[in-house]
Amino acid sequence: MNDFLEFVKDPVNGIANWIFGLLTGWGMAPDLAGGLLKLVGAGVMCLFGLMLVIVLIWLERKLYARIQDRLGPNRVGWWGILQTFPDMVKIFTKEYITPKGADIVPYNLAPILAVSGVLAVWAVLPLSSTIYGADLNVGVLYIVGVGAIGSLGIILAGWASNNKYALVGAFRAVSQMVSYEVPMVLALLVPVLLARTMGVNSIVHAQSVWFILVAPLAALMFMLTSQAEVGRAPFDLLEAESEIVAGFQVEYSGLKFGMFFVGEFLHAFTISLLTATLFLGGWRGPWAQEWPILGVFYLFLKAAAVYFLVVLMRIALPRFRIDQMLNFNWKVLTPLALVVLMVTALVEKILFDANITLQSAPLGYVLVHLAINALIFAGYLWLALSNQKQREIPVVGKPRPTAVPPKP
Amino acid sequence: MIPLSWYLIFAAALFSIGLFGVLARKNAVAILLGVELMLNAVNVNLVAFWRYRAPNMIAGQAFAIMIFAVAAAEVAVGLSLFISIYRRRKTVVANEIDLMKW
Amino acid sequence: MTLLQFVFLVIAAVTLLSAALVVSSRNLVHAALWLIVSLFGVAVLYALLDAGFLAVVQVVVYIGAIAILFVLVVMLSPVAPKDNRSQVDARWWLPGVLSVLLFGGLVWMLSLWQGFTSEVPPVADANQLLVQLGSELVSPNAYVLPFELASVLLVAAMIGAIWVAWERK
Amino acid sequence: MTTETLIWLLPLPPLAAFALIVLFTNRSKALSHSIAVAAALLSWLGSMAVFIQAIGVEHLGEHPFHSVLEWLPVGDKPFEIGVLVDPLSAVTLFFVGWTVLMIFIYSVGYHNFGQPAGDHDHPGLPPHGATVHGHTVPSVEPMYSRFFAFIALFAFGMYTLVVSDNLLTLFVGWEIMGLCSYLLIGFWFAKPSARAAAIKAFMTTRVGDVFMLMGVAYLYAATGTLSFREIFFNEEVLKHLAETPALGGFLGFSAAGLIGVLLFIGTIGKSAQWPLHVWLPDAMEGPTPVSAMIHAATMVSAGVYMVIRMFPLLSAGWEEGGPLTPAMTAMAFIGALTALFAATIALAQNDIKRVLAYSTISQLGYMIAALGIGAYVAAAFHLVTHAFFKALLFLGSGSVIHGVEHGVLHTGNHKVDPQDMFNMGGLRKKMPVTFWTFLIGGFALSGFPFVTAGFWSKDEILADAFANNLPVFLVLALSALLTAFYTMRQITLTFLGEPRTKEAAHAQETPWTMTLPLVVLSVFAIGYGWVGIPEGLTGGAIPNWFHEFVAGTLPEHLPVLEFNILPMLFSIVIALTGLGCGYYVYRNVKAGDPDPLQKPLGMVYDWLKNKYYFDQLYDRIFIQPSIWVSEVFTTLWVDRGLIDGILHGVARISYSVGGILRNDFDLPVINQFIGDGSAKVVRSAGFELRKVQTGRIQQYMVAAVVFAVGALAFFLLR
Repeated sequence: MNDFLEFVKDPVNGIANWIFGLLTGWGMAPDLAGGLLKLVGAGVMCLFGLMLVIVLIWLERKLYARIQDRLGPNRVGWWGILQTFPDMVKIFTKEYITPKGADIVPYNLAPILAVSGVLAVWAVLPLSSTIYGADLNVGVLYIVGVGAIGSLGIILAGWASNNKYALVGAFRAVSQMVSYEVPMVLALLVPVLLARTMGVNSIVHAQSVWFILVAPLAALMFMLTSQAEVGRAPFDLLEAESEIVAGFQVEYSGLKFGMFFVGEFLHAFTISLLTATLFLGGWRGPWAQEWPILGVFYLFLKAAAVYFLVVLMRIALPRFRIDQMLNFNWKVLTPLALVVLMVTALVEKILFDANITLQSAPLGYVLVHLAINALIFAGYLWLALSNQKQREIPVVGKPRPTAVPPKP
Repeated sequence: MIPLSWYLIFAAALFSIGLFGVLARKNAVAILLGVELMLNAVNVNLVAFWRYRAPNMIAGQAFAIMIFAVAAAEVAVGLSLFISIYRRRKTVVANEIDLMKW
Repeated sequence: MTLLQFVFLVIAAVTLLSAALVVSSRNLVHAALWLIVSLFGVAVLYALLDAGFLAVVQVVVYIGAIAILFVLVVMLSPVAPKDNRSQVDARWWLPGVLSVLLFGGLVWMLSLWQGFTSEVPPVADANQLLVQLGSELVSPNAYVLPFELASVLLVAAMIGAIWVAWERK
Repeated sequence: MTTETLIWLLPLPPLAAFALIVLFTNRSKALSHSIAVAAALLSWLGSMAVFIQAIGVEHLGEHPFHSVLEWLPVGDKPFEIGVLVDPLSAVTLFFVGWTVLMIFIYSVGYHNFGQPAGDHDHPGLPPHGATVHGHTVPSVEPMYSRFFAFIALFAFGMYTLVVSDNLLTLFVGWEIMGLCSYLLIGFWFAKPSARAAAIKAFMTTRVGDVFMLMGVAYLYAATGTLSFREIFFNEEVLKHLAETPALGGFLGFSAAGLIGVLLFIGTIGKSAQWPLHVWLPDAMEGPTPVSAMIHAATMVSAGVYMVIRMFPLLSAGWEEGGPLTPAMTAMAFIGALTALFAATIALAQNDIKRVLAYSTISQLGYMIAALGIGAYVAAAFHLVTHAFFKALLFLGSGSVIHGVEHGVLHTGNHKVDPQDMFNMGGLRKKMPVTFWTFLIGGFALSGFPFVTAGFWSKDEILADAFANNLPVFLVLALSALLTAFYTMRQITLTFLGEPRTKEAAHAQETPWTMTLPLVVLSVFAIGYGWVGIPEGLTGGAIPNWFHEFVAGTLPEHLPVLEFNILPMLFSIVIALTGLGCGYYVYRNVKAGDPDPLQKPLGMVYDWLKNKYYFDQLYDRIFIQPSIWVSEVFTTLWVDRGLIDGILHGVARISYSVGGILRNDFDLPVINQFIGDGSAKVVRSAGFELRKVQTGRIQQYMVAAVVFAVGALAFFLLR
């Protein structure tokens, strides 16, 4: 009974231990067995992530529809929950088209990179106090690093397709992703600073109070910039259908296109997970320490909440123009992120010297940080509004009626 | 376990390959790629020496980080130079950029 | 042969092979892509050497910034020729011989050193190493000056790069 | 903040004001004078605070406020500079603070702040007036800000001088003031006369300063220190100085005597004593606040202040009642002579400011003479009272001139000199405030009995002279009589009777910025005397505070003089007589009348009018010969004849030698063989070698690597 309770508390590690015991019992060397187990674990994790996408797609379509006053998928399964499966079957059976003049290896490598770059993030995400891939002590930096692989995939896709639209999409992708990486890293440094560690699990452990209360600005900026990293609306310039057809993925078909699709959805959910982990206390919750399986539940609950916001943003906001996108990054986010980081570091140091920490005096600590954040934001708004100039929009030609037949 | 010699031989090989690239490639960008390989070889050496000979002194890693910075600076300046050169002379082939001859 | 040695050999082989492709491939974009593979191999080697931070920084800086910059320049600008002409000099054998000579000389010279085959000493705590690196990089007694100089260098290089590549109308 | 810190800070606000005005606020007149006046106010506040602190300390002389800093390492010990406030500096600070502040405020009105810019005003010329609605009104000074910058620097110099604890920083302040007086006298530099006056003042004082610097250097060489405390409070040093013969007995002076005389020459220059007095009357070319600042309150006082400060050194070896030291003799002689001599000249001057200028010289002579006969406290007392009433008189005269200029602008007749007293008269009714304050100042100057400050200080000098040195007493008494006479002459001509010109009839009272300082200063011109009433007169009912306080400066306290009613009666009689005569003689001067004195004095009047022809004398003795030496002797004979001749000879010889060398050696050997030959060799070598330089970077690199591999191989295979 007791064993059963232990198993229920932490089924994942329970199964892993059971298999480990089974393998070593068959006479396998312990480290080989451990390595094998890790490989299997990674496989399961990837599979889980990919499966998750099925739900995510349904969820997003449903949300989309409801917000646009439609019903959305409602035929296959309960509330259309199985709608994704026929879609999958359809996409599996599509023809693979490889354009002439494409660079074969990068062309085929690109979708793989796009998905694997996202999945690599999962390696350091602690799903619960005991369930995680690797407790890397440079976890946050690792997340930033593998983000580069994803953008590499997009660039390769754009270039290798030998298509002008795709290339333009790739250029946009690079300028957007490389630019937004700067404020994203700066925003990520804030929780690192507060927790005094780069290990993701340690950051979760340090959040006796959710960091979104201590560093709301950093959380906000992380959410915005990671949206840009994903390349979803309002930052979907790299695939902007109305301008460059589908951007970098224009020449892909069938499952290759599906992989980009999966990568995007998974990425969106992954950043929700990351936001939840770094700013919303991760798997922390009542009894999560004793019942690790509860932690998984809490984490996904929080991530779902964030994901809802992300989807809402995608639905509600129109696309940026490219100059607006770059201006927003370099003239708004980056300076703000720098200020937030420096001020947070300063305040943290002062509070630390005054012996006010998250552990010793949580209320005062949080209030001081909140006030500072509010102050920065207010100051920034004031600056931005006072410097705002009415820019004159140059009139290039006379406005032309769109639906008037030409005069004879 | 892995002896230090493996790393050193690996670094020497990487360095030599990079050197070949620097000396033999026509395109200036490719030369820069070779330079990157050489810098990486040096970095591997630094880190290997740090780990095997003086793990308690952090100098090896610190130098490696400096080299990262230098490499980034070098690539940025180098590539912008090539772009600028291309604009004026319509080539970045190293052997054709020989204004500085007699 | 232990697992680690096996891993090392595989990674080293991949790295060297892709490095060779970097210097020999005719398509510059491919060369840049092979460079990424090679750099990734080096990052794995860093991880094997217990320098996890450097490994990640290698990925962030080299692959995330430098290599992407290469790829971008090669794709974007007309500096890379679009045809498949040979990308090495006609007299490529001379550098080749020189490189081989240099490699041989280096290995020989190193083999004369008694520390050539030294084994890896145990290290207490990898976490502690990271903390030590972090504190020494900003400690006035250690590397804060080089560190700051490096940042100044980066800024100067960035401004210089923008200035040089600026297209003046 | 400790008092010492405050003292360190005292000179700084004016300096800051100078810097600010010069660097930033030159364009804004209001800002400039605000900064300057604020700085003067700050320094005034500080001075008053220090003064109040100082009078609260018992035996301030033994325990002054003193603070030193190590400044320059000199030899084996650092040279220290510092600040010192002892009783003498305290009373000096008191009057400097007040007069400087008053003059700053006065300057605002004097330079017509608030008036429109002039029609034809030109920087470097006094403003000519502006036309508003057809009326001519005074116009604002075009270089207004510049004036305040200079005058602030000037105040900085004076404060530095007063608070410094050693001769060197004192000398620094002294020289800053010298520079500022040059700048300010020549403030209207487009006027040739102002230019000449500035140069004259600068050159003349320079003569004195050089001697003073020699004295300072000698003192430092002899004692190894310039600090006042270290020299004066050290019996041995003074004794040693008094007994050592100077320069190995040359001239028969002791070291103290020679140093004293040299320093005193500095004072002669700065305080315009005979024979270096010539610059001061000419210095009236500057704006009137400058005249008040330089020639009454601060700069000429600085000279007297310095000799009072150096009195222990000057009197080293002198016993009370004993024979005077050489320096004291010189001071007594020159002081008395100057007092009388300047007073006589003042009799025959018509320019209102010039009379005051000679009066200043005369009064300074009083102080010097008093010091010469050992009347230390009396000299200091007269210094303070004189500063107040002379500043008052100068500012008053400026106010009068301003008023008459108003009349000149009104009538438009610019031929009328607004400074000539014979063009005035009857201003009493037009300018009541100016009249009453001027009257107070004038009475203080002439020593009107009992109520004025001048009476008490002058009386103290006369009493001292009466007791110690009868000839000096007689000379000083005579000059006191003359002083009273010319003062009354001035008042009568200016204010009393009827206006002698239309301009005087249209004179106007000046604005409050000018009259307020007059009122404030006249309070001191009366009241300040009461702190030094001889105890003998009141039977000790009122203590002679000033004597007790200032006498404490010296290590040995000078005894209070036995009260003697005789000299006091004498001075009362003299003052009243002089005033009465002055009024009687000048009461009925009509427009166009000559000076009533001209007839009875005859030749002498011309002498006086022309200042004993001193300027002409100096012209003959010094200026003409130097012009001759420079133009004829040096230029024509030595330069053109001798030196040029030698040079031409040398040139001819070198030319011919050069020709031989060139034709027979340089061209064939060096040029053709060595020069061209080596060039040919290098050229052909370079022609062959340049093929190596391909401009291809990879070839260079290959070469470098070949060399590196070769070196590696060399070291490995060796």
